[in-house]
Amino acid sequence: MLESKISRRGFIKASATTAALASAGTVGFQSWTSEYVKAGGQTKITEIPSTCNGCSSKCGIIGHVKNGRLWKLSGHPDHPYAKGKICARGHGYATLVYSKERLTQPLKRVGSEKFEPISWEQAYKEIGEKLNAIIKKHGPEAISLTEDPRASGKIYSPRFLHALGSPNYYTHHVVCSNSRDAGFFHTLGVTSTSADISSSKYIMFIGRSYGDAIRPSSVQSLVEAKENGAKIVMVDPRLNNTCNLATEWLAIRPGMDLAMVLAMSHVLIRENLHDAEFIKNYSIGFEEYSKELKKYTPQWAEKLTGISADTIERIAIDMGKAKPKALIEQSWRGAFGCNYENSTETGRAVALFNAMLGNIQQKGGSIITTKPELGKLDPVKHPSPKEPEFKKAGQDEFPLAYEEQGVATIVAKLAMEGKMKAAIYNHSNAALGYGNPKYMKEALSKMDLVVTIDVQMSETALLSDYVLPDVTYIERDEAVEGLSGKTPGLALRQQMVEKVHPKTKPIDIIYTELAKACGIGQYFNFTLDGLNEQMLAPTGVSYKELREKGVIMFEDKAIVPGTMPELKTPSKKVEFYSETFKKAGFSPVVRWVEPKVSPSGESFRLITGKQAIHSHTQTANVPILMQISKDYDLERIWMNPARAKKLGIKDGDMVEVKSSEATSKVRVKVTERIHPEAIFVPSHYGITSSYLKTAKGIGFGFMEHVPFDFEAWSGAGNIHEVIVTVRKVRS
Amino acid sequence: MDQQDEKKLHTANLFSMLAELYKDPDMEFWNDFCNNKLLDQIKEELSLYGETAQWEVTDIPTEFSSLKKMYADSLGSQGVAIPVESLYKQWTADPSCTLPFAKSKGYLLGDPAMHVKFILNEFEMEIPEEYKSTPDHLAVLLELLSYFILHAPDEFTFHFMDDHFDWLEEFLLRLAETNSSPFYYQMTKMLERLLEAVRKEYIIMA
Amino acid sequence: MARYGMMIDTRKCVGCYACRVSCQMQNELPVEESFIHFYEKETGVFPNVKNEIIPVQCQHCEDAPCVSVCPTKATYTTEDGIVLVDEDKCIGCKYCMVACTYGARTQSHKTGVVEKCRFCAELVKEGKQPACVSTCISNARIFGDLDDPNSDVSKAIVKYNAKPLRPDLGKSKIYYVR
Amino acid sequence: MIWGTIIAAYLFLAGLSAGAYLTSSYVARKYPEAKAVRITGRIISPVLMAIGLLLLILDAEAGLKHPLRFIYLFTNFNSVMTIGTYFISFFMLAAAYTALMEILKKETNKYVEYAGMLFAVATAIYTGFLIGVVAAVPIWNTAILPILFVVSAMSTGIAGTMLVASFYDSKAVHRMLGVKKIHLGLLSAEVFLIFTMFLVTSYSNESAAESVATLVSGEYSTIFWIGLILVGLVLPIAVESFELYNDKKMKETEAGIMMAAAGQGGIAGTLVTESSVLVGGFILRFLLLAAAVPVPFL
Repeated sequence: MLESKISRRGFIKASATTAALASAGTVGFQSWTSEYVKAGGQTKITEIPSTCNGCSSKCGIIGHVKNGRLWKLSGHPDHPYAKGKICARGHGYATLVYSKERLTQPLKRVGSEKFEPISWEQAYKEIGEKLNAIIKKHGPEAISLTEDPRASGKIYSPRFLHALGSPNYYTHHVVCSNSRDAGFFHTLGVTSTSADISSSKYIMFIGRSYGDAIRPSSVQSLVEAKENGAKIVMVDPRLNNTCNLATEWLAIRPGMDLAMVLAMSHVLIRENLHDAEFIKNYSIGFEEYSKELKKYTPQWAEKLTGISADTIERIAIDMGKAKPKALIEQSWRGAFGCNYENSTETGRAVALFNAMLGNIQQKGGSIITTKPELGKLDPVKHPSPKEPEFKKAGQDEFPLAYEEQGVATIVAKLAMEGKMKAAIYNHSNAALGYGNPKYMKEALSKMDLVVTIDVQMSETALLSDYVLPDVTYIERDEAVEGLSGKTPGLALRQQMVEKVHPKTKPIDIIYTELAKACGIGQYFNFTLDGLNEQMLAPTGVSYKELREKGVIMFEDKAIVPGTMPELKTPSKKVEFYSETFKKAGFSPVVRWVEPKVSPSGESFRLITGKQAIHSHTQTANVPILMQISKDYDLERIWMNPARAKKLGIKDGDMVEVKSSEATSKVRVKVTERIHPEAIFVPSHYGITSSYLKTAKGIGFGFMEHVPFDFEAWSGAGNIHEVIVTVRKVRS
Repeated sequence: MDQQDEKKLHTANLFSMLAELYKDPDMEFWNDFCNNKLLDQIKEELSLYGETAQWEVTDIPTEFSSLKKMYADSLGSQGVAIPVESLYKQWTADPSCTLPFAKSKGYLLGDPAMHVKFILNEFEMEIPEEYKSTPDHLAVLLELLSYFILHAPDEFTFHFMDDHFDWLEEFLLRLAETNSSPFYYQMTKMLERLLEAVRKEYIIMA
Repeated sequence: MARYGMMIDTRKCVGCYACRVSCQMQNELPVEESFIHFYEKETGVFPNVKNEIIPVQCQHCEDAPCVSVCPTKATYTTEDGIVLVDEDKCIGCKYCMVACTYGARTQSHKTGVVEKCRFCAELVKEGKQPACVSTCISNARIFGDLDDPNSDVSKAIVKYNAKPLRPDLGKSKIYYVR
Repeated sequence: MIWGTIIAAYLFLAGLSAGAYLTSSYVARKYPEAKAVRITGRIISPVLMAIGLLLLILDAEAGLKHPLRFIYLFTNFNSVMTIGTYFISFFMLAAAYTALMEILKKETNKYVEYAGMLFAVATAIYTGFLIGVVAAVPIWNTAILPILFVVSAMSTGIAGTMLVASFYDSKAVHRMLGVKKIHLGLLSAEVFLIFTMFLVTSYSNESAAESVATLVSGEYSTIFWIGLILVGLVLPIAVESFELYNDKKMKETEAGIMMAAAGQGGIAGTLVTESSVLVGGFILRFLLLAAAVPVPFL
């Protein structure tokens, strides 16, 4: 008789009746499949409203779920960004849920790019111990946390950090909109306005392209404006895809946007087309600014921008005449989110130009948005951790940077100096996207503890000591999200399917459990549902109702055009003259600032931008999206034919792009659509993590060429201050 | 006990031992594995199937750490070939599904997994939590097969073999890509041959 | 009987590829195969440049060369004017691909059958819009009955003076605003 | 290239097969003593057609997976391919019958042979019309193309038959001056047709001009000039002209007449010319498929 020496570890558990049931058998796969498919018609499909995570817009989506699996996605008709539509990314990103290239269990690094699976308990214990050891030795100011914020993260991440006693909470804005935010915040009291595009008559975009960084409603509003006969001017060194909808393209020299806005402001005053009434009632310091503007004539700007003085004059005058239904769109990264040394000042000049048009809070103008009033956790039952005793690192160096967002790359700089000892990265590929990857890698290696929370093995995760697997957005509930806009509203991300990988966890749970391991569990004595109930309390909307609808808009609380709110600037007015800037050591009025570097006759400025099918680098590994890049060679750099000819480069040739930081090989798209001084490279490629098999090896990473740097005003990444040379090489 | 039943016992035992090989190796497993204990037993049982199940392993790990590494490089979640059926088959046959990957290979919890879930439900069986997203993992499939050989009607067992092991060829192609040890490739090659031999016997029985 | 057609306003197309992706999903295509192809037409010299993005798919020609050359009658025109492929009849000879003016046909790697845009016939039957139309971010696509002068598509074609890509080459049923 | 090498080979083999059939019928009447040539033509004709058909089937992937679908090939009378399918079927039947009779050493029914000749011509024309009716590709869409294909079919047919036959009976091959003259005429006509077609189409159409440009000066110019014009046409024209000239000269001397009667010219010349004609015939079809530039629609 057979007697196995091997101890049986069989893990299938049979119930008492299994043997009996098994002896009767059941249906095989083929007949099961046909039954399954046939029955599919009658199977109940649950529709769960939620929000997309394909990009930072978080459009409303509806997940259709069948037999416990995700089945279909559609746009949420009520969501103000989606308006019932989903873009290519939104469809494609859902692939992530069932992807095999996900993080499935907590990992501990045991060598260079080598990891060992560990239990959550071990991960929590070790991370907690290390954090506490660092706090003991270096103080809580040596700990930082950075994220690309989502609804839950916005609440849990800073709370966790504050509970540890550290103020060092950062967001991705350092390579997004830090400059614009600083410029706007100190001028209008908000980091951004919202453009009332569809009602506007004259719209100028500076580097921003609705068609390349899509939010369905934005594109629709621009189409609407065009149908209504609005003038749409696109200021961009490259003819971006939105130019189809534009009436005019101004092919500006990269980095010179400030000169153009200053000259247009000059013309506005010269022609007496500024809104004197608005300026008188709602602003301070206009005199000083207008004095400064005197020297910025269109002729002066023509030399810098390459745009004729006539054109600048014509547009400024036309915009002045169309006011207040005329505006410069505020943009995000665009051309002045974090691009040049003069970007903060460009942001300020744009905000001020809009103010001069008197378009603030006007139909067809710039809207200071409103947000729903959300509740907070009960301070008695769930006391908040006390405010950290220290200032956020980077605040001394960059006092103008918007405090809530901070300057995330300061973490790397301080790590290099040995002052920052721990960094937690949540939903953030900082090592590839925030600063020069070589610099970031070295900086991360200098810290005692790096923890990454993500769904994929990103480049940052690869450099981390611990990698904690998040669930995807399809598999999690999140905190209630307040939608700000002309009409305030609420949106909710909800779990559509049970989590695929049992050992993944949503961040609310990760923080709650990690907090316990760190000895600060008392600050997380609530559940996500409990938090949401309390957040919703003042809105009059029940959690149940929000769960059913996914999106609720407060139409009755919509902004009434024409009423100017009290601004959150020190003077409570628009600040043409800023004491804050003066205190920080900068000119109190906007002045022309040269970009840091400029190309010679031989070299180029490397500029970047988005493509409609990708979102940063997070969608690069999605096969259905990356295939489009492959089919249309979208990873190529753009070069003007005049320059290409001189270099002996033809369309499709392989070239070497060389900067002070790196050398890359890539193919060229020779096109009239780009300024001769610039090379354009899309910012979605150059994935190096071998865990991301679809994405790896396609194109090059823009940031590899960007020297690690801070813009003096806002600390932003100066991502366009890059000079490269290009030469043809064999492929 | 008749001859056929005894052979079934051996075969079932063989599959359950093979199932062990596809699980993430732990210390307990290593104790059974080291000094060729497990492989010798498998070899012994394989003699039942004569030449069809002939088999050669060239690179038997002698250290627990090297076995662990081999597993991670070959079958682990970052290995060249994850032994999960859904990854090698079209995700779903349902034409109404409009997800971007509905007809693609390479995604978890596809129709094969749903079928295994269905079988587990029908038979009131349970598998460990960590296999929840992969009920069609080779280790689970082999254990189920082992169980069915002993407890289910032959026809059903035969169909189960037919339905859930037809992806091994593609799996082997992936395994062949490994730069690491050929150990798992050789094991799986043998498994494939063995399955074919067992399948043939079932055809005769039916 | 309706005579289905479409209008694509290229001036509104920003090349977001949403139509391609939703088409692939609706038609269960593998990622490498697509019924919608994008062409860029750049004209002028910097800085006076215009770039047109033109999505092209089967134009559902009334006198379709693919229908006449198909030796097996696998390609046929429905009563509603939609050109379809009966995949049970297609031998994959690719004569239709050779004959198509618009390069709108692709051969399935898996089955060898030649496929192309089907105006989402099954959705249209249910009174819905083809996937590319309903998904279009900028509403650049309008679909409907060309024979009905009151349909959105007919009205839009008149309003924008939309024209087929090559009216001289045959009666195709996708009209473009350029 | 939607239709590539396989279809080029199919078009080539179909023409070659038809040409070989016609050659053998001609030889049977004109040179009854040249049995080897007749038999060769009749045997290779169905064999080559069969290979061509196999290639066609191989290229039709969906049909290959579901062979029954090939029955539908006979259904659309608007399609040149359907009509061609009938032509080829009838031609195949006649050619196979003729070959069988030849093998069985039986008398061929002359009506069947006439039908075979008719469908051989039809098959050769069909290969031209198949791509000639494609309006989307202007270089194809001309009346000259079917004529060119027929001429090339005859010329490759002669070449193929002679080449194979020369292994069995090199004398007979040399004696058939009539065939040589026809062949020379066909080759010269081919050169004329190719350049006429290029001129006519490229003057009237931009896409066709682009096609012509890729052939004469672009991507395919090397293979066009060296492969098709030099090797496929000029070389055989030169060699055949030389042979015919020699022949004439020989007949003027006594020794020459004797030599010619003995057929001692050797087979080297035949091997070279006929092989190069075959190479040229295939290249012609390949190039025409490769250089297809569709009409612009943007």
